[in-house]
Amino acid sequence: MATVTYRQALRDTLRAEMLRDEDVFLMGEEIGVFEGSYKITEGLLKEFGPRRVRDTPIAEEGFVGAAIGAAMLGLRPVVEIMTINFSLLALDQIVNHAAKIYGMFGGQCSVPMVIRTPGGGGQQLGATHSQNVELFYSFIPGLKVLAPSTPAEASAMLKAAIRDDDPVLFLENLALYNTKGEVPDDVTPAEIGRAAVTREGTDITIIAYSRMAHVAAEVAEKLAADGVSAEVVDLRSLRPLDRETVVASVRRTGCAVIAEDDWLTYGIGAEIAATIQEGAFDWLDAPVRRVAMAEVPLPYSKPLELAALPSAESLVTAVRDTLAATGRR
Amino acid sequence: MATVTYRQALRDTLRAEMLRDEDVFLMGEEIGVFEGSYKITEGLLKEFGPRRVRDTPIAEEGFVGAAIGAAMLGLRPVVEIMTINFSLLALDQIVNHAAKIYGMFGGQCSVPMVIRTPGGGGQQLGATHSQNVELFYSFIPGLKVLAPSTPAEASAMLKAAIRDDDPVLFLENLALYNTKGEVPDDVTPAEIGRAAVTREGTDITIIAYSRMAHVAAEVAEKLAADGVSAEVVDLRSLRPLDRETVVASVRRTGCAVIAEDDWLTYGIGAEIAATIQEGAFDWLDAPVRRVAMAEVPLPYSKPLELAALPSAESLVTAVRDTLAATGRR
Amino acid sequence: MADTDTRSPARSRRTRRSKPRPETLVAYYRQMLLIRRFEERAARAYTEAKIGGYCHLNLGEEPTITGLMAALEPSDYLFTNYREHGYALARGIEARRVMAELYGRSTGVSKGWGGSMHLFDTGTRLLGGYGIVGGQLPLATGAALAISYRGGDEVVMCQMGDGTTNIGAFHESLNMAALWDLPIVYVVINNGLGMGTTVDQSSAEPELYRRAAAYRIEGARVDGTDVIAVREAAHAAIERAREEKKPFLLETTSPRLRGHSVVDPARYRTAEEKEQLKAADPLARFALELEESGVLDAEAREKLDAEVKAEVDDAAAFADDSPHPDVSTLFDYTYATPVPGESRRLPADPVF
Amino acid sequence: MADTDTRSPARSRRTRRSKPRPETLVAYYRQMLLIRRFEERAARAYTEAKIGGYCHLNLGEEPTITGLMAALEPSDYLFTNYREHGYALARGIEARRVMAELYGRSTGVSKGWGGSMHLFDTGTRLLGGYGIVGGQLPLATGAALAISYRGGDEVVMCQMGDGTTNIGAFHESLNMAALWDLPIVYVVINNGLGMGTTVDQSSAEPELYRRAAAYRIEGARVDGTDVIAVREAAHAAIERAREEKKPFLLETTSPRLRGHSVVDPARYRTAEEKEQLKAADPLARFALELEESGVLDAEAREKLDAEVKAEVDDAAAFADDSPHPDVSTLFDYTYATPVPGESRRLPADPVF
Ligand SMILES: Cc1ncc(C[n+]2csc(CCOP(=O)(O)OP(=O)(O)O)c2C)c(N)n1
Ligand SMILES: Cc1ncc(C[n+]2csc(CCOP(=O)(O)OP(=O)(O)O)c2C)c(N)n1
Ligand SMILES: [Mg+2]
Ligand SMILES: [Mg+2]
Repeated sequence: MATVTYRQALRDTLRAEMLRDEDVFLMGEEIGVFEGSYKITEGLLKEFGPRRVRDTPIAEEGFVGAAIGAAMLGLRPVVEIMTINFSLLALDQIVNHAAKIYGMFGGQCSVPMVIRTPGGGGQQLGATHSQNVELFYSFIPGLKVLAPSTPAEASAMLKAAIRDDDPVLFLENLALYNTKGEVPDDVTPAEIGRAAVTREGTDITIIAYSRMAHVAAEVAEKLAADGVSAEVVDLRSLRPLDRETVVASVRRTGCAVIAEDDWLTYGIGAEIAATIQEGAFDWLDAPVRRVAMAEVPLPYSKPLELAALPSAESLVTAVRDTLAATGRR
Repeated sequence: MATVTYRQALRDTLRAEMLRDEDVFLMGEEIGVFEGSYKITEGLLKEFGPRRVRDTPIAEEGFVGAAIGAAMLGLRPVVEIMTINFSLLALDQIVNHAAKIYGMFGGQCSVPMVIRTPGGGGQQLGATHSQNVELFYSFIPGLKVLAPSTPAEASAMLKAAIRDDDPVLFLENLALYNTKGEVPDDVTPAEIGRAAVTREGTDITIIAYSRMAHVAAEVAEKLAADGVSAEVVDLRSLRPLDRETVVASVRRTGCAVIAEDDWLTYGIGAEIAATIQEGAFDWLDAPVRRVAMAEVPLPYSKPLELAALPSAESLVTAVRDTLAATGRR
Repeated sequence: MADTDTRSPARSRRTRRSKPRPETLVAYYRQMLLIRRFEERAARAYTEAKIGGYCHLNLGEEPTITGLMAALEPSDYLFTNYREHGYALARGIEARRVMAELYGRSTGVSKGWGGSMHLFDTGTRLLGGYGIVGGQLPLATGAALAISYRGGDEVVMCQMGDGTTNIGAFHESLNMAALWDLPIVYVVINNGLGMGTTVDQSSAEPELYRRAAAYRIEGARVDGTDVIAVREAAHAAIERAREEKKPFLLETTSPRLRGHSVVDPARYRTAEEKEQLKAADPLARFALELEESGVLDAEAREKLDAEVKAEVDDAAAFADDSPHPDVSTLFDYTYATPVPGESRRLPADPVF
Repeated sequence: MADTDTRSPARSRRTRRSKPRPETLVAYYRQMLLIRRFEERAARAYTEAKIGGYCHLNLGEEPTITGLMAALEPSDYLFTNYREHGYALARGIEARRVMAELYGRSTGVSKGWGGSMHLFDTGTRLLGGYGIVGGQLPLATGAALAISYRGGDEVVMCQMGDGTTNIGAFHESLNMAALWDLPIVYVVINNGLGMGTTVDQSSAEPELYRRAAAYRIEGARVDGTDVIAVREAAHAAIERAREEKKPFLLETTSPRLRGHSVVDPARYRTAEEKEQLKAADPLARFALELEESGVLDAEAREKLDAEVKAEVDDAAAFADDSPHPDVSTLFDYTYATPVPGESRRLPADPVF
């Protein structure tokens, strides 16, 4: 058991999987010589050489598609897309090819690949570099979408993703790379498709994933000091979605708030709210609320950006409003 | 007032707008010499010439981006993307450019363009050619997304879209092109962002758009024969979303079913259900149900395709289940 | 057999040593005829609503297909676009299984899941027909990368249409293949049109093979109506890719004898153009050549035709008699590794 | 002034008639110096956390920028990538407004909404810096299409980096520009690197201007450290685009004196490489040339430097004193035509 950053957990896991399986290799822009835009692949080119750590031209559609093709022949490419914003250029390859090949050809050929990519606003990167579009992938049958929030989960889920025979979109977050946590020495691969109750509580359920899972934990802690017992569900897998865990929690607490980093309308939280009202209708004491990004192209300006992004404060407000709406006290 | 097909209504409107405004022109694959993959632009090359009806190479990203650039200089391009499936190749230009340019540059430059494109399964076109991914656009601040279901609406909304100063994704549907309806001789441009109650009822609200709006109307008619009074809301605009009309209807009827042609999880209906539970919580007698496509890459096989697609029958089942769940009778 | 030492292998066919043997020519003719009759049968079945969706035919492309497939080894891989029935046949897949796929039956090559545009067969290494223009290029490039990664000596052939050379994936793929020395031969089937758009209208460099130069790749153009020329050009390109690990861009020219797909009446073609096309039929020309050179006389040709017709009729009957996929299999192919929580919900099913 | 009758205008600079006048050279030097000092100031402000996000500098690119902008008419349009501070300055936008944008203030060229990567100014027709690699190419091509549609005689210049020539949008854009005879000059700033990747590692044809041939476009390469050479090459390309309505691909070569962005220490460069870079500083070289040729002596140069430094300090002070955009404006720029039902919800606001 060691305490490492999320970044380090990813790097160690990539390395371990490459050592374990010769079919695992890395592809992406600037992952070799530059050691990764966010340094996730630091040192790996030196250790494994250019055959297994392949720098690509700036050609998202091309290199993601090439990874799919390599996976069709049985290799296990792990592709890095520098940020999820650039994945839009590869969307056709991911949605129309990676996600379709297994089904469209009647199960003859699987696509065992992983696409690692960070989302995240809050870095003043402006409208085109600050989006959270995991929705695009979470919507697609044939894809799996994982969104770990801690170093231990990142490690366990990355292992599982690499060993899985389907294309996996592995969502990281710029704001999480430097966060720390304990990671067991020999991480067991996670079971894909499971949410986790990361904090138990009785008054309300807060549902979140990725960076917002941290905000949710922070808020739950703060609320506890005020005598509010919040349960936190970390979705961890956006596709498949673990509806049972979410609904079971809300059936216990009777109300819920969703905290998400993407835009509200049609965002990930919409499905969570729709699921809850269908699965816990008779248990709900108040409408499910969502805390999400203001629906604007995210401005560069710091005060504007801060106003647009969900925060612990906005989550606290929504929780308090929801508790008030239950009429319980 | 004439009775014309949805196709004809589109064509007539394009023609009228081109006659009205010299800045309006058409771009797309096969819209000229071939007269449109689905013949929407029939005769227009002959009438207006290649300057205003521009055949493009197969380069969705390039020609959609070029239309954006032309719109930045004040022209009003109307782009056809042959089917919404191919729009994934242009997604970066639409999401990262068309939708961002107005905001990212502080309101200095608008992008008055329209992207016309049909969705729709049910034609045995297989997994990559049968998708309904309007969600991708509906999620994006900066875009407007219209989805007319009748010839008259198609005409009024296309006019409005062309005259609007923002980028508009105009969703058509393969199954609607041959449907007929009355279109006034001098169509007034629609107000963008308004849903419509297309049938009044008291027992339940069915919410739908595009092709499913027809299925909803058909089902409401069938249910009326059985003494069930269903109200039908046609969303018409997916972004902005007219939450008020939806919620007002459900507040009257006390329950709702959503009928959509896309996949259920994270689909358009998720937002509608989330909206309803938030806006009509105290009025709801039963959970909001969704009828949507089975979550698979749509198979070519006819029986499999039929099983996967939502239909009048599946909608009737969901309506009856929902009414039963209200415990009203 | 290969001219692996030349820089422009595809152009070297005139220097070839030996003339093809008569049996080889007859076999090629038979293959072309099979493709021709199969496609005609498919067109008929489409109008009878036995086949749905889009259906694109290889009429006019038969010598190209036959020549290309003759040059490809069984261990090599093939990626194509949606106009690929003939490739599947020439690759050695039974006509029955190809037709059954067009009919959407569970006995089809893709179990009825793919249809006309999406033929796939692991055994013959046909790694898919693809309906998104250009979609197959990055995939094929990646398959070549996998071969290179493993140090194998297979080659990938990636077929595409002329119109496809204008899409971004073309550029990105050829660049990677050249940078990484991948064993891949890109083949552009220049049939003069992408739907109704001519090459001149869509490609600013209409001599498409020249585009290879933008990646320092060798390119060549060959007459796609000449099966031997195609075979030789392809063979040289493939063997060069195998030995030297260098990509190649081969352009073949052939007529598209009918519309873009079965339902396209090709109104954008003038009556004269349509007349000229009939005269340009490469299969008729080849039949005449074989007759004139004494390789295949009219009688033998008729016999072959009857044989091929029987094969195609049998394929259609087989397809027609085959079962549709069972609706219970609808959720079988969403994931290769199933997971908890995976949705297996039909449209009327509630979430809970 | 232009050699509009030559087929390869960019190569014809050696035949130019008159030597540039001393005041012109001094003006160019001053512009380069302004860019240099501005960028140094921006780097400092970044480390002081006055500037956020990504910040890419034009250090080493000053003569290229100055030459290009000298050739562009005020009525012409400019699209660039995210490395564009210098272009904005050389286009004539006040340093104050550029620096204020970097500081994210409402007095900035994009009102604080864009930041370093997204400078936009209607007046000078700088139609945007763009952060998505290659994103500006289709847009610029479309702007040229609009000019052509209206029969105007403006020209579009579309700047990009070397690494950008490998993305699909490059291919699709140049093809359209050539097919449609659009008045656009694509300029590739070859600074040898895309982040840490060399041109050889990313472009299979590393002589990037040669890629123009794949679209039958004229291309040329020019020494980007020679302001006059750049100006002449650009001028010829621009005027040819204007007169003949033909696109052009101009490649300029210049060093990238620092890391990819302010935060990149460029560890992938060896100590020797870094040493060599210092020697390669084109601004120092130009200063020396001007001194040696008697155009600008050390004293005058010092004076200029002081002047420029004051301008940049003033810009920084102005930026620092400027207000942040008011939070109440957050929803002002989502739509140009507002609509009912548009969301103006802050994160804590309920939907109802
Ligand atoms: C990305 C994309 N855009 C458009 C289409 C529609 N489409 C199908 S085939 C075709 C023409 C392709 O022409 P070419 O590459 O010459 O192939 P051919 O049909 O002549 O064999 C087009 C535009 C598509 N399938 N995919
Ligand atoms: C589509 C896309 N992919 C990746 C990136 C990340 N990125 C930003 S700059 C850059 C390098 C660009 O190199 P080049 O075109 O040579 O321009 P330079 O930075 O040298 O000016 C990369 C890969 C991006 N912004 N957009
Ligand atoms: Mg073609
Ligand atoms: Mg560069």
